[in-house]
Amino acid sequence: MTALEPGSTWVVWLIVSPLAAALIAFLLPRVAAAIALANALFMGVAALALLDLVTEQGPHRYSLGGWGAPLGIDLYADPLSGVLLVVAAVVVLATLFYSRDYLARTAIGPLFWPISLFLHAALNALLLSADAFNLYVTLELLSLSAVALVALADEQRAVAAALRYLLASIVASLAYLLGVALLYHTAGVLDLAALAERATWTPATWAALGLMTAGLAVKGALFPVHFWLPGAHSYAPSPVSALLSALVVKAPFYVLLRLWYAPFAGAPEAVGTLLGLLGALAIVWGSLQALRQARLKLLIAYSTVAQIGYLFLFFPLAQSRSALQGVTVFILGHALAKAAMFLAAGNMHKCLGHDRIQDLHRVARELPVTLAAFAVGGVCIMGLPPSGNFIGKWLLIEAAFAQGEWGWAVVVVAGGLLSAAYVFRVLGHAFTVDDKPVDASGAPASMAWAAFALALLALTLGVFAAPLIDLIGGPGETAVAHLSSREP
Amino acid sequence: MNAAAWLLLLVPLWPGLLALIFHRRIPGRLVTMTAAVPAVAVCLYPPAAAEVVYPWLLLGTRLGASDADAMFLLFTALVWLIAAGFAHSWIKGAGRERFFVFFLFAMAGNLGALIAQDMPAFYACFALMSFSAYGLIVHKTSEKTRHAGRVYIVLVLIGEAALALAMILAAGTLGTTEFAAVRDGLGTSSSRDLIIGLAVLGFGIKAGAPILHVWLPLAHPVAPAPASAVLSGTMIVTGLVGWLRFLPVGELALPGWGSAFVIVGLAAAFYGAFVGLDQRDPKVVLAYSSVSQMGIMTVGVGTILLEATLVTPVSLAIAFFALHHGLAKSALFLGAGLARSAISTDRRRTLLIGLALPSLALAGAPLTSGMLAKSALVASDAALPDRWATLLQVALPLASIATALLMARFLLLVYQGASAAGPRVGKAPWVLWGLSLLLVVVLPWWVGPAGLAPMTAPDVLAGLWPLGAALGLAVVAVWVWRQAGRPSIPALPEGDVLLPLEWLFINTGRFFGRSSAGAAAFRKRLLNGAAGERRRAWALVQRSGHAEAWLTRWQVALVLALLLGVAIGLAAMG
Amino acid sequence: MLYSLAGIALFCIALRAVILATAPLRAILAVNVMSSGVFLVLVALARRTPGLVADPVPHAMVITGIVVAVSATAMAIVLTQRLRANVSAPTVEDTPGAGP
Amino acid sequence: MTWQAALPLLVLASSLLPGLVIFALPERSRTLRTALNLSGAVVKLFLVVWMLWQSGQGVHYELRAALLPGLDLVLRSSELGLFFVVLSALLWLVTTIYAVGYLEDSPNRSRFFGFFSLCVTATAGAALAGNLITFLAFYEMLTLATYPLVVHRGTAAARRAGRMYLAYTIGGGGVLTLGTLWLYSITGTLEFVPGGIVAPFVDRNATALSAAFVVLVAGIGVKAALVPLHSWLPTAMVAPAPVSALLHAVAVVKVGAFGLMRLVFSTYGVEAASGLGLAQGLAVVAAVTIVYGSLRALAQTNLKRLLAYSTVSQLSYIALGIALGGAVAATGGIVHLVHQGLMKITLFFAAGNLAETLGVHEIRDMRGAGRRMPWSMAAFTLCAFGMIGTPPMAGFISKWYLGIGAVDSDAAWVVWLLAGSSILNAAYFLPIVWAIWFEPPPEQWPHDKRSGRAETSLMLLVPTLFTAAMALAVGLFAATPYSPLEWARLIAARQYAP
Repeated sequence: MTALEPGSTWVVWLIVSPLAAALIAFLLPRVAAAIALANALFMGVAALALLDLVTEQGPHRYSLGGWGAPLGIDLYADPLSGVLLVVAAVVVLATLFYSRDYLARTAIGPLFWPISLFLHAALNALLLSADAFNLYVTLELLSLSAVALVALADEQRAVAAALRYLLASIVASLAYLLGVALLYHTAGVLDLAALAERATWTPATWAALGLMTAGLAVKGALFPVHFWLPGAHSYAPSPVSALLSALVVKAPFYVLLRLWYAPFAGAPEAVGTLLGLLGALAIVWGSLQALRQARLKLLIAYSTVAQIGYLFLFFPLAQSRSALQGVTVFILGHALAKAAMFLAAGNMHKCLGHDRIQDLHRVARELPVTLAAFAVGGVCIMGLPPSGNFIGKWLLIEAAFAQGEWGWAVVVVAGGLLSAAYVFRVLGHAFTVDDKPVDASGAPASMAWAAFALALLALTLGVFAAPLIDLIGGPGETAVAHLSSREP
Repeated sequence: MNAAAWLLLLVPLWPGLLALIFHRRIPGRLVTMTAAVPAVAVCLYPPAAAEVVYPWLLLGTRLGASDADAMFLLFTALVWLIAAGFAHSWIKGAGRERFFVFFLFAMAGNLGALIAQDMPAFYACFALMSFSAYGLIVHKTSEKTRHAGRVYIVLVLIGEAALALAMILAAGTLGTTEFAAVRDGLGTSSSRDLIIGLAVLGFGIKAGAPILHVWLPLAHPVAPAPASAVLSGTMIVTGLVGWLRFLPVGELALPGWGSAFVIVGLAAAFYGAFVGLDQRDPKVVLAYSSVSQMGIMTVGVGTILLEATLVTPVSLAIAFFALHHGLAKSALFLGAGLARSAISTDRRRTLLIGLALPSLALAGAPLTSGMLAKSALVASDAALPDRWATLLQVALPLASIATALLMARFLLLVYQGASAAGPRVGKAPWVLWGLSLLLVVVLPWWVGPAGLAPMTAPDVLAGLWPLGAALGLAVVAVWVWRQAGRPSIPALPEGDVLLPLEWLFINTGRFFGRSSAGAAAFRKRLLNGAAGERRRAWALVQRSGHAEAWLTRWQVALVLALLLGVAIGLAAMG
Repeated sequence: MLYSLAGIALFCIALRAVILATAPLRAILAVNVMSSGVFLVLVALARRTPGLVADPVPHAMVITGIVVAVSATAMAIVLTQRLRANVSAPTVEDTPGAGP
Repeated sequence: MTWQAALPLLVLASSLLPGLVIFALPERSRTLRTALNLSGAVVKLFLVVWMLWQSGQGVHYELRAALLPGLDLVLRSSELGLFFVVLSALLWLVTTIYAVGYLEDSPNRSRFFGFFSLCVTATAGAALAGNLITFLAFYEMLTLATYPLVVHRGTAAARRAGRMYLAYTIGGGGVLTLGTLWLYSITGTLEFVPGGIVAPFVDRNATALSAAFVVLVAGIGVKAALVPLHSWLPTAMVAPAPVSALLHAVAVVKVGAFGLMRLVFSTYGVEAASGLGLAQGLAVVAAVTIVYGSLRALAQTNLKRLLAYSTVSQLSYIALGIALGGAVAATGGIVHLVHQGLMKITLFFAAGNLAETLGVHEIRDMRGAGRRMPWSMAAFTLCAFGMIGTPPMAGFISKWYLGIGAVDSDAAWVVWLLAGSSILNAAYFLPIVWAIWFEPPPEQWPHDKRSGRAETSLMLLVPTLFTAAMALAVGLFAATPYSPLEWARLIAARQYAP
């Protein structure tokens, strides 16, 4: 385990490189953008290389400095984390590329670059963490950098939203940490793999499950504790919104997913059902709220609330192998599509000086690529083929049918219809005729195309999904096998 | 394809092509008259192969004109030919081009139907003829015309639907589209009577069978003279041809249907004459006469249905009767049209003498085509069961009397109605009318059915007595009328039973209109309701903002988080 | 065990305070008390193993946790201050529904 | 992979690529756009015909791309699919020419033609789809590509229509997805196979299969405009005439009808569908739609609305033909796909000519239009009679086969239905025809745009006359080899082969 296997340095690079880049960007603001972009490119390469590695050789474990558990820090990579690392790199790359022009005439540039790099580092570290406590630390670092980014917006509301986000996040982290303490109390280990072996189903574990789930639900903005999300995501600068909605909110879910396969594998069905119900409610409630928003970015933020609901449908369906595959593809699809939508919204905001949906006239004419990005992203959110979201939903529904619980299938489809309602509410306004001129010069082509590229990736994800799904089959299979062996 | 095949194809194609080519500007009279030439040619030089199959046309078309069909085709073509020339100078003013387009299309349909030996082709031509004829009827725009057109088109539609049903049912149950095969197999079809009933209805409308005849007396007076000539002379005969094609004539005896045909035919013969007598417009009288004459031909069809072995002679007799009637009736209509133009007294005399010829023919006067036709029809009656033979021997002469009276009435009305006030016409119509008279006199003797016994003196006498009887009756009637102080007799409305029928139709329409208005109102309420629901739902969504605001309050949210943790913990207990 | 329970009690009391807090500063303070409760639990757990040597893992966790908590607190205070620069009495509420 | 093997993909690309390029074109580059449009359409037609010819030679095209474990995206050349794709390629070419003429001076043409091309791509994809999930993908793509065309005018009415269109079609798509998955969970495959895939499961899963069928029909029925899922179609008539042509004849409703065929023929199989009583149910729904559509058409005063309701009614002939469960009736249904398309596209073209040239939209304004625009109105009249079912127009052939097929399948009630429907068709078409030819024209047309010697622009007139002539020709020469009828007969025979 401790030996440095060939090629495993990618794991380290994935964390060290953005940290180093952040430091340089902080010290040398003039080259910050270039450094950040270079790093993002490198991250993409590294993530792909790692993905290739774990695909070839199976899950990969690496002990930092050779200390090893329990005191040392172990890193762990399997196809699931590999895929998420890749998509994180892609989204960050596009977003940073977009930001170059977005931030051109603002004062927030010098801070934006190092913090976003730091955020990337935290995210990568989280995806590679192998134990429950490191997950806590990385989660917290991720939240802190996210809050800092939100607060960059030079607006009172954004600061207020950031503060709220921060406080909620700290409380949630503490609940999670208490849960970790309880887990450690029962099992005496923190490593996830070891926890999976040793966890016993005692009251302390129940409490840990309650505490950790509640904490992660708050951080992951699961209905009904999504209270911080709409403000934070909508008042943040648009590239930040994109990063937050696409990547950051997925992290708590990822943690919960990992825990679900390790210490909480024996959780009774009721827990899964409860989480699934909340997910279903999130889908409906989030979509309805999105439908009634007057501002575009808020609409997209509430759409995130709804889409997060889909992730939690995983829990009642976890028995089926396709549920994990589905939820993974869904995360990818949503990350790409939602980033595209936020970036497009940022573009419109920049050109029109507002993002009131009612007054989006002529966007279709003056910002065609931007609107196309938004529309294609929206189509993916609706879950139409061949988007990744479609594949994700398909697999989820398949799991539902396989388990004979078609109610979840209906929720999935109904959620798609509701999302169509709010997406087309925007598009409908964009197609109206109006003679007010729009100054499209505020949005250079690079921005529009960055959004469009993401949207296109999201749309065509379904076509590339098949090999991805097979990848996820690997660890998912073992995990599911593991899970079922524990069934009473 | 050989020459014969092309020639047959040209019969309907040529008029159609002319219509298409000259839809903007009508060509010269002779070119117009060539429209019917291919049809005449087919009759004069019968193609070597009686029938030609065109597998690529429609659903596989079979054309041909043998025996009786050739006779139908011949007079139809001639009547159209004369009417075309007549119309060329008769139709003037706005809509002239339109009239000729419809005229030529109707001609194409009519001629095509006569040579079509399979159902789709026949139906296509029949429909083309029926719909195009509408354009002939409503040529003059007036409220009366529109009414006549409406009645006509409604009946046409009902007829077309009935025919389509009959043909589809026949083709479906028998698996063929050819008339010959349908006639063969119809007896075995599971829905034989339904099919026959539908065919009777569908063709009956065209043939002016009683109750279905109501369009005739409306359409004829309003249509221009040449249009009336072809409508009454040839188009209504297509219905008869349809029966002969479709019904299992000669294949099996259908006593029920046969009796019905005979009875209905006789009824039409007398009813038409009776109602016609009490009309004021000569063209209406002629229309009723057509109803009456078609009744006699219907009797002929009934005879074949009663006694299948009679098929060959009787269908020839019917064809000959149709020929005689077509030529005579078209001459009468053209003449009646001329009577309305500005004419001098000399011309009026010529006209009346000329009109007397076909009138006599229709009444079956000796040495006329009518005499020939009637005796041909009666010749086979002996082969019928006794009571039918007896009935016909009594009834047909009586029908001749009625016809004679009707013709007398017609001549009287023409005489009274002619004036010098009408529009001027040139020479050509008179020439063509003369030609049609010539045909009435000559043609029947030329093509008369073979084997017809040469006319003997007793025959001539036998032909005379109905005329005499009619004359006597007329004299008696006039005497009685004078004795009674010349009371004015209320005229029967044109289209007689149409009035109650229309009343029924309109009220049914009103009823459905009311119910559809009710349905529309209901639908509207439903839609409004749905719109209301949508508004309410939308308001609810908007109001959910309050709930959302509550949910996102710091304290509420944290309490919810707490509850969530507790709930998960409790659920974890299992 | 006693310490653990005390830690948990501290956590709960502070949670109540966080929930009821309207002023950011109060919430920040309460959160810090909360974290102290968690750390107390962790430290107490270090005694879990029999023998004199305490388990080093919880200690490591506590130290890391304190670092994280301090930085979070610092950030919270900065944000509060930025808010205070414009608003006389900032709260933890915001109203996302009303847009500019 | 040789280019030969990639032919199905090329067929899609021949409209997709021009469409994408057109999006990027500036509004003023009219010539280039038109050239791209037309060359795309011509190339597509050529490719499709080439593929048809090659298939006749026994070449089988199949392209697969893995989508999900055990589930591929498949493009395949099948008889039914080729039948449909040839139709849509041909009509696309015609409609493109028409649209170029129609949108002469209107704004946003690049956007319009871009989506126009996407629409046809989706249609071709749906036609060539080799399994239900591929079909579903293109079905959804079609929905999305059509929406911008429906709201093209950007007016409030257009947006309302667009909303309604989406509400129905997206909902239908969702339901279809659900049904597809349900079916998949039962059968484990979604391939389109002659004879269907459900036969082995009929005994064990009869109820679930029936329920899934209902769900699937509800999903496809939206585009096929089955009552009560039809309301979007009359509302969508606010779109420009070429879009209506596209909706009613080339793409949208056709994909719905085609989907029903795929469902009955290739997924459930005729035997299973009849055995479970599903086809009969579909027949009843189709019958109700036929009557209801005609009745509603009677009440309309706007020409395009009337035509839309007529489509609702006519389209269900296709469903009826499929559902009757006999080869002859199926022939009628399949061939009506082409026949209805030709006739309805002509009617909409003619209506568009009226609207574009004279500003006439309402039926009451059509009086005397025959004098002003004889050719367009002749085309209209011809196809109106075709809709009624008068020979030798295309509509007669369809009805004839449907009727005979119904008798064949012991469903004589259908013959009565056909007759009644014809009478209703006549009741709403003949008054219009009468007004066109027999009423005097008004002093002043609402918005007369007289140009040149022809009654209207040749770009508008020629497509109208071409489709009208086609509608006549396919009826008149129905029995000729390679006619749509013969082709439909072949396809139907395959479906019913023992």
